[in-house]
Amino acid sequence: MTRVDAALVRRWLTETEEALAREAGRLTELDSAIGDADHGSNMRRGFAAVRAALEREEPASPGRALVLAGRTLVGTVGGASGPLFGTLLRRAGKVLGEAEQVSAEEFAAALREGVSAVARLGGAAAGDKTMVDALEPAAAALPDFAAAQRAAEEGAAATVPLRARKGRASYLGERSAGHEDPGAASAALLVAALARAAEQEASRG
Amino acid sequence: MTRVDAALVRRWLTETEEALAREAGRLTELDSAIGDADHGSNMRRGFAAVRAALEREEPASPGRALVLAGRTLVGTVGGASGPLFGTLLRRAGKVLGEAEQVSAEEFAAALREGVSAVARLGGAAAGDKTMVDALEPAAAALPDFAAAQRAAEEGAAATVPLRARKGRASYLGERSAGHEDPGAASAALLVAALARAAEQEASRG
Amino acid sequence: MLINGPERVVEDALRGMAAAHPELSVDVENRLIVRRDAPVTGKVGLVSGGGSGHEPLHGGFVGPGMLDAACAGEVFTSPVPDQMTRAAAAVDAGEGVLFLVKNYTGDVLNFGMAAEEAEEEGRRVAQVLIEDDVAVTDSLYTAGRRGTGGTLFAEKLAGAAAEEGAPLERVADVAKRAAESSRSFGVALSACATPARGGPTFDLPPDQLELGIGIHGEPGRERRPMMSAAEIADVCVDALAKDLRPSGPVMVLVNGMGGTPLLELYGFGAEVRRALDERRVAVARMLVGPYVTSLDMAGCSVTLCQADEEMLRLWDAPVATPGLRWGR
Amino acid sequence: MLINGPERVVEDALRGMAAAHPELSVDVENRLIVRRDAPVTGKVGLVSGGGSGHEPLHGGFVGPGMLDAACAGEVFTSPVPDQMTRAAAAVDAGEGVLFLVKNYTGDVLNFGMAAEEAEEEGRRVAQVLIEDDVAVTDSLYTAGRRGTGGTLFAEKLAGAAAEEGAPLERVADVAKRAAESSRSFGVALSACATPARGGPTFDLPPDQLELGIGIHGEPGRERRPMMSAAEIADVCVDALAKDLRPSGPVMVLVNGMGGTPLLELYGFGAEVRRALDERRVAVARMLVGPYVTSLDMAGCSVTLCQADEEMLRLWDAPVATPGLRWGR
Ligand SMILES: Nc1ncnc2c1ncn2[C@@H]1O[C@H](COP(=O)(O)OP(=O)(O)O)[C@@H](O)[C@H]1O
Ligand SMILES: Nc1ncnc2c1ncn2[C@@H]1O[C@H](COP(=O)(O)OP(=O)(O)O)[C@@H](O)[C@H]1O
Ligand SMILES: [Mg+2]
Ligand SMILES: [Mg+2]
Ligand SMILES: [Mg+2]
Ligand SMILES: [Mg+2]
Repeated sequence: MTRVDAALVRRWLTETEEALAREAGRLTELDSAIGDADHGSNMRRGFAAVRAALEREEPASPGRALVLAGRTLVGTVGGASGPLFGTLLRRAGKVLGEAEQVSAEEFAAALREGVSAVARLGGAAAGDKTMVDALEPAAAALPDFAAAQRAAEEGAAATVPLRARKGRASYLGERSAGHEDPGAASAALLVAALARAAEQEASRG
Repeated sequence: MTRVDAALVRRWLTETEEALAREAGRLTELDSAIGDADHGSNMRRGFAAVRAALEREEPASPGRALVLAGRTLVGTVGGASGPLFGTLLRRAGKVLGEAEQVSAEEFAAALREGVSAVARLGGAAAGDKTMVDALEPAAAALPDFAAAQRAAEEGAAATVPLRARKGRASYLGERSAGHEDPGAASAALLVAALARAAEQEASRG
Repeated sequence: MLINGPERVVEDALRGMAAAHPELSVDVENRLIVRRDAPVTGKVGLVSGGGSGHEPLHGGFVGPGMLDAACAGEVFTSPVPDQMTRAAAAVDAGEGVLFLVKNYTGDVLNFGMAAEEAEEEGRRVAQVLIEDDVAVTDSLYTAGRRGTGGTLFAEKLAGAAAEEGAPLERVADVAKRAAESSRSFGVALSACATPARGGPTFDLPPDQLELGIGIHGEPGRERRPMMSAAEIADVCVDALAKDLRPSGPVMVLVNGMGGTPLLELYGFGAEVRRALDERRVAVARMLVGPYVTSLDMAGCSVTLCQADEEMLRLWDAPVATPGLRWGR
Repeated sequence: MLINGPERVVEDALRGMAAAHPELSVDVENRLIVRRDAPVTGKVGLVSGGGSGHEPLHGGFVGPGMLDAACAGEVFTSPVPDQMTRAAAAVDAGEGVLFLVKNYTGDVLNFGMAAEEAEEEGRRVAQVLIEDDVAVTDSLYTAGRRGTGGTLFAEKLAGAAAEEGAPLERVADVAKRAAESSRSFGVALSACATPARGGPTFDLPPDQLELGIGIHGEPGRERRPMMSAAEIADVCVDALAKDLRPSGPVMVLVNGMGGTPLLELYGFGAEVRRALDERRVAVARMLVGPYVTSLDMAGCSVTLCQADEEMLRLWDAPVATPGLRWGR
C-alpha cells in the first residue's frame, strides 16, 4: 500500500469503532482500577459519533475525514480522552490538507504531528503512563503499519508497572502501578485498527 | 415459694436484664425479618435502665419495684415495646400497692391485670402475633412459674405461622408469616427470668 | 459506618446539628431540637418527632414556617413521652400545642401518653395522625396505614398556618387536611443498614426490588425483578392515583430513601412527571430530594398531595429550616 | 439502579430538573442548566460544569447569587467545549464570563478549548481553577491537585460578588481567593456504582476504608482498617490544618459523598467541630450535607476555607438555587 485515501481512513475509523464496541467493558474495567470507570463508554460514544459523521458527510479526502473525526471526538467525548484523541486526528488531518490521496510516508508524518500535538496538549512525555506511551512508539514505527501495531501494544503493556504522572491515575500515586493505562490500551486498539484497515487495503490490491 | 417481696422482683428484673444482654442480637434479628431491627437494642436499653434504677432507688415493696421498672421502661425504651412492657409492669405494680410482701396468688393476679392492660393499650388479642401471644397464656398459668415459662415459650413459638395484625409486622401482610414475633420472644425471656428467679428463691428456702 | 458506636449515633448527630445550626436550640441530653425563639408569642406550637434515621425529617424541619420542636428517638424507634412533654412545654406560648404523629404503634402510644401528661400540666394539646402509605391496604388487619412522605406536607402546611397566627383548631385542621389529602408509595432497591445491626436489614439481590416499602428498612409487600425508572414510576403513580383519585392539581414529592443518588432521583422525577401527565393529573408543585429517608436505603417514594388554593398558598409561604427553605 | 439505561441517565436527570425547577431554564439536548433570567444586565456571567454524578454540584447551584449556567457532562466525564461556549453565549450580558473549572485534565482541556472559542466569538472570558484536595500531595508528579469541596466556596462567593455587580476581574479574583483559601480531604467507606459499570468501581470490605479519595469513585491514596467517626475527623482535620495553616476563622463544609445518611454525617460534623476546637481553629460558618457527591459512595469530605470579613459577607449573601438557599 503506497497511497492513503478517504476510504482507508473511513475503514480505519470504522474498524476502531467496532473494536471499541467489543472492548469497551475491558477499557472501563481498566479505568475503574486507576481512574473513574468511564473510558470505555467515552471512547465508544465518541467513535460511534465518528462513524455516523463519516457516513453522513462522506468526506472526500483523508485530511477532511480525519478533521471531521477529530472534531467529532472533541464534540462528543468530553473527559481527557476527547480533546486528546480529537487533537490527534484533527491535527493529522490539518497537516494532510485537501489532497484526495497521500503517500504512506505523508500519512505517517501527519500522524506523527498529531501525536506530538497530543503530547503538547496533555503535557505528557513517554513514561508518564498515558496514551502517549502507546502512540509515540507507534508513530515512530510508521509507515510500517504492522510494526506500529506491535509498538503500540508493547507500549500499552509497558505502562503496567509505571506510576502515573498525568491524568487522574496520577492521584493514586504508588497505587497506580500494576495496572495498564486505559488510554494507552485504547490507543493500541486504534493503531491495531489502522493496521487491519491497511492490510485489507493491501490484500484488495 | 408462697411470698413475693421486693428482692424477688429485683432478682426477676436483673435476670431479665442479663437474658436480654445475651439475646439482644437474636431479638434484633427477628425484628429485622418482619420489623425494623431495633427490638433487641430497645429491650436491652430499657432493662439496663431498669436495673440501674432499682439499684439506685432500692424500692422496698414489690409494687414499688414494678412501678419504678415500668416507668423506667416507658421513659427509656420508646417504640411500641416501651409503652407496652412499661404498662405491663407499672399496672401490675399499681395493683400490688405498698405491701412489703404479697402472696404468689396476689402477685399472679397483679400480673394478669398488667397483661390485660397491655392488650387494651395495644388493642391486640391472642393470635395477632404480638407479645400478647406469649403473655396471656403465661399469665393464665401463674402462679405456677415453671408452667408460665412453658406457656410463654410455646406462645412465642406459636406466633411463627401467624400473619401479624398489629404492630409494624402487620404491614408485611402475608409475608409476616413464617417468622417468630420479636416482642413475643422477649416476653418469653421475661417470663423465663421470672421462673428462674422464683426457683432460686425456692431453693434458698 | 461513619459513627462512634451504635449507641452514640443519635447523640452525636444532635451535637452536629447544634454545631451547624446556631439558629436552633438543641438539647442533646433530652434529644430535642427547638426553634431558638420558642415559644413564639401568639403562635400555636408545632411538635413532631419519631425514630431517627429519616433525616432531614423531623429535626431538619424545625424553624420559622414549619415545626417549633422535634423529638429524636433512637434509630427507627419512636421517642419517649418525656421528650414530647418537654417539647410541648418549650413551645407552648399559651396558644396550645399540636402533635404531628406518624401512624406507627410506637409513635401513637408514646405521643398519646405525652399528650395526657401535657394536658395534666394544663396545656391544650391536639394530635393529628399521618397515615398516607397506600402500600398498606387493608387497615382492618394492620396497624393502619403508615405515615411517610405525607408528613412533609402536613408539617409544612400546618407550620405555615401556625406562622400566620391561626388558632390551634385551625392549625390542626390544616394538618389533618394535608394528611388526608396525601398518598405515598415507596420502592426499595436495597435494604438499609442500621447501626445496631451493623449490616443490611434484609437481603435484596441487585436484580430485584421491593415494592410497597416503608421507611424503616422493613421488606415491602412484594418482591419483583428489577424494573426501569419509567416502569417504577408507573407502578407508583398507578397505586397513588387509584387510591387518591385526584380531581384537581396535586403537589408531588419525589423522595429519595437516602442511598439513591440525586442524579438518579431527578431522572425518576422526570418519569413520575411523565406518568402524571399521561394520566392527566395536573402538577402544581414538585419537590425532588431525600426528605423522608431510611438511612442509606437505595430507593424512592412518591407522595401526591391534592391541593386547593389555600394549601398552595401555605406551601408557598416562607420556610427557613435546615432541610426546607424558601421565600423571604 | 433507578435508571432507564446507562446512556440515558444524564438526559433523564435534566428532564427531571426541568420538571421540578420551573425557575431554571434547562436545555436537555445541549445539557445546560441556565438561570431563567440570563443574561442578567450589568452582571458577569458565571459558568461551571463537569462530569455528572456530583449533584447538587453544579446544576443545583444555578440561580440568583451563585451560577448563571452549568454544563453537565456524562457521569464522571467532563462536558464538551460546545456546551461551555453555548453557556457563555447564554449568560454573557456584555460584562464577560467567568469559567470555574475543577482541576482535572478533562475539565481543563475542554474548558480551555471552549474559552478559546468564546474569545474568538468576541467574548471576554476568565478562568479560575479549583484545586483544593490535599490528598494529592506532590503536584510535580501528578496532574495537580483535584478540585472538590472548595468548588462550593468558589461558586458561592464569586456568585455573590457577581450579583453585587462586581466587574469580571474582581469576580475572578474572589473566585481565586476562595479556591486558594480552600483545602479538602475525603474518605470513602464504600465504592460508588456508576451506571456504565453497573456495580462498584472498586472492592472495599466493610471493615476497611480509603483515605484521600476524590469524587470520581477512584480508590484513595491509602487503605486502612475501619476507624471511628472521631478518628476520621482527626485524620481529615490534621491533613487540612497542616496544609492550610489557618491563621483566622474558617468556613467548614462537612460534605457527604452521597451514600452516607445525614444522621451519620451530622455525627461526623460534631467530631470535625471538636477536632477544630481542640486545635484552636475558630469556626465562622459550618455547612453539613451532601453537596459535592460521588453518586452513592458512602463517605465524607471536609473542606476548610479560610475566610476574611469580605468572604464571610459574600457567604452570607442571599442565594436561591435548588441545592443552596438562604437569605431573602
Ligand atoms: N495529560 C495527559 N496527557 C496524555 N494523556 C492523558 C493525559 N491525561 C489523561 N490521559 C489519558 O486519558 C486516559 C483517560 O481517559 P478518560 O478516562 O476517557 O478520561 P478521564 O480521565 O477524564 O476520565 C488516561 O488513561 C490517559 O491515557
Ligand atoms: N398493638 C400492639 N399490641 C401488642 N404488642 C404489640 C403491638 N404492636 C407491637 N407490639 C409488639 O411490639 C414488638 C415490637 O417492638 P419494638 O420492635 O421494640 O417496637 P417497634 O415496632 O416500634 O420498632 C412486636 O414484636 C410486638 O410483639
Ligand atoms: Mg476516565
Ligand atoms: Mg422494632
Ligand atoms: Mg422501631
Ligand atoms: Mg472521566
